[in-house]
Amino acid sequence: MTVLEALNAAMAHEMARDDRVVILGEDVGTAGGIFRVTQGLQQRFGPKRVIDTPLDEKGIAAHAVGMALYGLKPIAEIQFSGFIHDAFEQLMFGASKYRWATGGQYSVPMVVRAPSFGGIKGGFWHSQSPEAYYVHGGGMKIVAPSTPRDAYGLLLAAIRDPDPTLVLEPVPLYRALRDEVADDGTALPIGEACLVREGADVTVVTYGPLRHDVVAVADEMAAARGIEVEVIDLRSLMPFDVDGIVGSVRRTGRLVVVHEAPLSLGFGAELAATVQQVAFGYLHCPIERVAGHDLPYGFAGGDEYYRPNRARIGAAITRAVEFSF
Amino acid sequence: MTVLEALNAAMAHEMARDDRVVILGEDVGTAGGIFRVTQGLQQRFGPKRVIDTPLDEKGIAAHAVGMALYGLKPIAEIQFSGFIHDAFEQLMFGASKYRWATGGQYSVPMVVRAPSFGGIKGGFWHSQSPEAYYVHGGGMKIVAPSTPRDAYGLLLAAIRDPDPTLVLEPVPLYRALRDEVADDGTALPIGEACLVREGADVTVVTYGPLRHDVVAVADEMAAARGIEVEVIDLRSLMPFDVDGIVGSVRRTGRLVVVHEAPLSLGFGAELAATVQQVAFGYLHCPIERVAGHDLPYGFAGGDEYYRPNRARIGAAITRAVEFSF
Amino acid sequence: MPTETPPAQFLGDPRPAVPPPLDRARELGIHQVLDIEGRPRGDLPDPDLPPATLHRMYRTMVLVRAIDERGWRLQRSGRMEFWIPSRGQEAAHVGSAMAMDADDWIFLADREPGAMLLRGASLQSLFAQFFGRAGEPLKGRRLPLLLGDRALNIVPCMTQVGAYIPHAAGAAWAAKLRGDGTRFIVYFGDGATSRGEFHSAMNFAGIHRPPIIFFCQNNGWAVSTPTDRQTASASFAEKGEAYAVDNLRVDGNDPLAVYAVTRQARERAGERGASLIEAVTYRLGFHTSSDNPDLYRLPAEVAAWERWDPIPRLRRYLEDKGLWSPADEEELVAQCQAEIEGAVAAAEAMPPPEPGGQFDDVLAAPTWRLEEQRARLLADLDGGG
Amino acid sequence: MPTETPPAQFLGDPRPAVPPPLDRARELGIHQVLDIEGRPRGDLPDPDLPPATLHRMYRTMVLVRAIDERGWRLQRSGRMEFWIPSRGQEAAHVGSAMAMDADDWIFLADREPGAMLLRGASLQSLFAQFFGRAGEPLKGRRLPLLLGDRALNIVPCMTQVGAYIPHAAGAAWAAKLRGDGTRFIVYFGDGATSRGEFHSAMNFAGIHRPPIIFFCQNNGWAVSTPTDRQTASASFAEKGEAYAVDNLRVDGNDPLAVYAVTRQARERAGERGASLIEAVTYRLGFHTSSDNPDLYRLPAEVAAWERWDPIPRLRRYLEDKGLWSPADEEELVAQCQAEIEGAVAAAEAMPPPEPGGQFDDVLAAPTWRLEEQRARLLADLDGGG
Ligand SMILES: Cc1ncc(C[n+]2csc(CCOP(=O)(O)OP(=O)(O)O)c2C)c(N)n1
Ligand SMILES: Cc1ncc(C[n+]2csc(CCOP(=O)(O)OP(=O)(O)O)c2C)c(N)n1
Ligand SMILES: [Mg+2]
Ligand SMILES: [Mg+2]
Repeated sequence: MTVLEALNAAMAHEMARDDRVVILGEDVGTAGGIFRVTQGLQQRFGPKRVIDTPLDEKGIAAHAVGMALYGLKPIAEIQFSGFIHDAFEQLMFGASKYRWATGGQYSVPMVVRAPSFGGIKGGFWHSQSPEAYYVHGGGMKIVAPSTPRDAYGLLLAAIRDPDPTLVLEPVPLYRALRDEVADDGTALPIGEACLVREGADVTVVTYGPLRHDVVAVADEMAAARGIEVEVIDLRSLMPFDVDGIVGSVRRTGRLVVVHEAPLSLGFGAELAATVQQVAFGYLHCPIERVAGHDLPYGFAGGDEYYRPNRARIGAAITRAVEFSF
Repeated sequence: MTVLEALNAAMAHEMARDDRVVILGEDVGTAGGIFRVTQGLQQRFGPKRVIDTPLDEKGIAAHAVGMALYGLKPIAEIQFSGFIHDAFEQLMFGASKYRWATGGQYSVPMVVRAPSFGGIKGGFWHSQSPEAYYVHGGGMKIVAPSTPRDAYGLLLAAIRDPDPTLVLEPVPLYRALRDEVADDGTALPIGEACLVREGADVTVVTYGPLRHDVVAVADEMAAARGIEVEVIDLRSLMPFDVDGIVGSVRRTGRLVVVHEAPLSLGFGAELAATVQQVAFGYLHCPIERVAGHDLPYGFAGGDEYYRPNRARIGAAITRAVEFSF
Repeated sequence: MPTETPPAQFLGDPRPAVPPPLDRARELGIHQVLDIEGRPRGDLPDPDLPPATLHRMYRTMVLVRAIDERGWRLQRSGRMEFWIPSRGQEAAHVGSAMAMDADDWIFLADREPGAMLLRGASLQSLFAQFFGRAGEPLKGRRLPLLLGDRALNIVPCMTQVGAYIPHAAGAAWAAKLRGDGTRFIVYFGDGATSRGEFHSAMNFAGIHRPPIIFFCQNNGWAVSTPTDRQTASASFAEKGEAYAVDNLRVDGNDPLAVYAVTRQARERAGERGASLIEAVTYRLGFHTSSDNPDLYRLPAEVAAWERWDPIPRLRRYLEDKGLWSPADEEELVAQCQAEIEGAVAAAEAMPPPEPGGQFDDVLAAPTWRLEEQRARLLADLDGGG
Repeated sequence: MPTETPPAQFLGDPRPAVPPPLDRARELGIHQVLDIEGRPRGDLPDPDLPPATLHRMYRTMVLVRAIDERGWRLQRSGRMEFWIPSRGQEAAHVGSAMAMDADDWIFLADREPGAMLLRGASLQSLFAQFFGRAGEPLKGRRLPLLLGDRALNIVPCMTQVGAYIPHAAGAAWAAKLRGDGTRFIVYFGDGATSRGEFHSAMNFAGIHRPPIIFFCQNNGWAVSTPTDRQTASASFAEKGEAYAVDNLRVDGNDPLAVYAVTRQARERAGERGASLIEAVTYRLGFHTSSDNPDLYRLPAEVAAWERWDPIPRLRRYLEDKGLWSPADEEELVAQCQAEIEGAVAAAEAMPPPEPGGQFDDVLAAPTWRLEEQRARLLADLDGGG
């Protein structure tokens, strides 16, 4: 399956199993979504389960909150994560706060699917990585699968989760990869990172489509220079797998974080702040962050020069392994 | 002057000097704002310069963007920073992006005044610290004054700044402090921290009303235990005074960051990530973060147990100075 | 049409008193059962409610008023942090909440304590909420008057004015998709109609027809902002037209009219879907305990509205029907006082929330980080300082 | 009223063809100058524009069509990343943009390249924008067709549909507060009316009356979503009533009607403030180059709308007036082709943006962090692995 097929299969599986699951969003029904992730689902489950909405992201999120309060398990599609911001208050200060604000009485088991990340020459609004905005306030889980298998397992987990979950889908990988995925309804636990590649010299933590670039750089460095890079794909950002990361850093003594979102207060900031504390005595060098810049992702050139490219990833790894006081 | 009087004086000064400055927001006119920060300004400058708006934070922000595009210098008041989230997209992906997205042709010289921080038993929505959400995407400046003098100088600077600026006003200090403030139109440069207290043993970086709690703890620790704490009030969060902080940490070798916003991806994460890199060899202990928790600021008990209290600040400083491998 | 800007001489002064629209109810299309004296002479027929129902309505309104007065004094004397008055709006929310069935869902704003009472909330649990006690349904986490209780199918609002309107509509839509007969009502103010969520909820509702009543209490003000600075449309009800949502205006100080139109909207909700009801009422009290209404409105305006006070109006109706006497009134007042005093004492004595409890209910199961934060807080409070 | 849900047999199939509302223009209150044949037989009087104006209008529409066809082919052949067709909507935007004065401000959506042409933008600068070249006014930072230029008082949209509507209204309000005579027009689609910012802008505009025209191009679809899934109201224009904003519907494929009503709204803007104009038109092309309209609409629907194609309609009007001949047409087409080919060649040869340039214009002066990021990027690209 491709990532796209895996996402579609996960929804179909859960909709068949649990009639509380509904999908809503712009163009998700008749057209099956602009990327076709929901293709065929309205035909199969009917227009009461797969609902085309007005062009109103805030309204989509807010109505999904209400559906979830009543006991449904809505999956809200935001057409591109660049358009999720209108729903920011609804998600971070609505969906994510009901359980706490009602003393645990009401919950909001909704999923937000947000096609994310760059690499499709889509310019700023079609290439965003909004995860950091949804970590800070609490009350929401966040996953970012970057293989078909992870996409299947994590979307299933998100749908079954009793709390609101944001799923950042890797747009540039939708049709780019194929995995064997057993469509057997097995969810992946949220919060577990994936050790993609072992290596003793330096740990690189990443997530989203860049995982594949990081692995390519790691292979290249091993071949060309004998540097062994351990690559961890976080997969879940909230909560994140602190033990997995810290364990690796304690072995390698070096950490590079790679993501597409802007540097300042990007997810790498939290990782660096956490790891420098928990693994203080183990670090042989400062934690390096390779990230998008603190500016928008440009149309012409953004895929090459905004998004961390292999040159930048390689340079940071080199800085880490060659560091000396 | 109190903080409140200083903010009022800064606006009055600049409105008299520059007729492009206008104020808009809920209840800012006739009533002078629910905190009375804009008291008397509508009487003095008329209803075309101080405008009561509908109850619509997104609308307030969005209209201010348009006013600024045309060449005015709007000051938009958000009644409490807990209600700024509806304007998130407008501020972070509208106001903050126009200059870049138009190749530098259009700019948005607007100010958003957001009464912020806890300490007034106001519960979650009246006690928020939204700064982190506005750092990540870029294109916006952020200041957080916590004395009358800083309030005057930084609000003036914000109004004069050619880019959008978010002013986090310290609600619990509005009437709690008095400074001599010369109402002479002198702005404070955005981006300069304030060295509040010198000390050789540990650096504590903070901002907002907690600055005063940190100083109290520092004085106490000096008196009781001879520990000399250097206290830096950031005042500007975007950009922040990296040289001032790093210089201090290089001297003390220890850093504690204190803020009210939630820990995860709070501003302390960026400070820790930056400092561990720039001052790697100088750190004698991990950087400590004392912050709000990753949950809402509660009504009953929030001021004592959500907001970092002196016990928690003191404990973190102690951990830093007593750290050993 | 609003005037473009207020005349200069009133800048910073209270607005000249605006007469209650209820004085011209018929002309303005504001439906009524009762006239100002409580006589059933309005355009709507008397719904002829059974005496027990009328008594329940009246007693609840009187109890709400008594709670409001007691709470205000507790706040003023420093025993309570905050207060949100409901004075003057008793008919609007009691009349409408009574028109809903017992299992229907209610989404509250913050001036509708009567809805909780009608569903059987105890006075002690209300005051425990006002005092922020750990033992109230919301665990002391919300400001006084932001009420709700899952056991009563009442959802507390999320403080951002209007932001929860589509939550109610989404829940109603869900019930419809499930084929349930549950109906919904959501309360909000005139100010809330300016927010985008009002637009979202109305727009979706026109298309998808959830069984919900959008109940707008137009009480003349949003803090210091009068309705003609909130919108230029002649009424809030007519905004429904932009979405093909049924709508009407009702005298919000006429509990029988409110009851009748709400009941009718409820009954049609299965077939017609949503309705927008604008209840024209007035906030006789302060916006909140932090407000100073003298800055923006004149006593004469409030006085004109006192004439329309819903409580004496309904009392006179009951008296005219021979359903109420001065002795009943005396007994009711005494009973309210006694019950309230008992509740205040019991609630005030309840313990406040524990510091560690705040970490509960962030998620169904706490993350490692929340557990770490809880442990750190408790350790620091223990040894710190 | 929309049907509650589409009949089951059409699930996932294209919607049955809906006839153009223009077929019933008079009944639906859609104003026209021209009938379907281009004869001035509508309810509005012929504005009797001078020949030069009419020629400018027609030439611009033809040039827009030619640009659209060329751009589409460039995208399909892989030379351009993306395309947003304007086919079918030439009259709506050219007619309205021409009705504005030269210094008026225009806020664009993404199907109005004619507005740029009317203000004198060169074809080369347009194609440079489509190719994302550094030398175009927006420095290659925006997707093709997200056009704007400060020198022309044209503001490019912010990609989030509808989010910029209140920016335009705020700018207009500012001009009014300053006492300037500048007028404003903002373009958006039917889908954009669902967003909260439409509500915000209309609500503020009803009260504060900025001199602006809210120009809604109702082209029948928002990607795959038809208008009756966008709102239940019978028209988009009538939404203005909820805010006391003047409004009307016009035949968006009738450039003379569009011109006339826009001009009138512009002339009244000083006194009456905002107007909402719904131009009823149709997107004949794909939503964008990434779209597949076969999934959701039938060729018969498009064919019915081709009958209302604004270009032959205006041409017939001109011919009837003796202002246009087949020879003129031939010459114009040839001229458009030649100019476009020259512009394509010149624009394609322009250099793309430099990596370091992206750090400019984030703020008026870059912060230390941006300078650090720029330096790091350039160093890594230089020496990197
Ligand atoms: C989004 C938001 N903005 C501002 C506030 C502060 N505030 C609380 S109540 C209120 C006025 C509400 O007016 P209305 O909707 O008419 O309700 P009323 O208070 O009159 O019952 C305001 C501005 C808020 N709670 N939420
Ligand atoms: C806020 C937002 N949501 C979704 C999108 C993706 N999108 C781009 S155009 C469009 C449809 C717009 O419809 P309409 O407003 O009718 O304009 P049209 O494309 O028909 O000209 C959508 C959903 C977007 N750009 N912005
Ligand atoms: Mg009100
Ligand atoms: Mg459209």
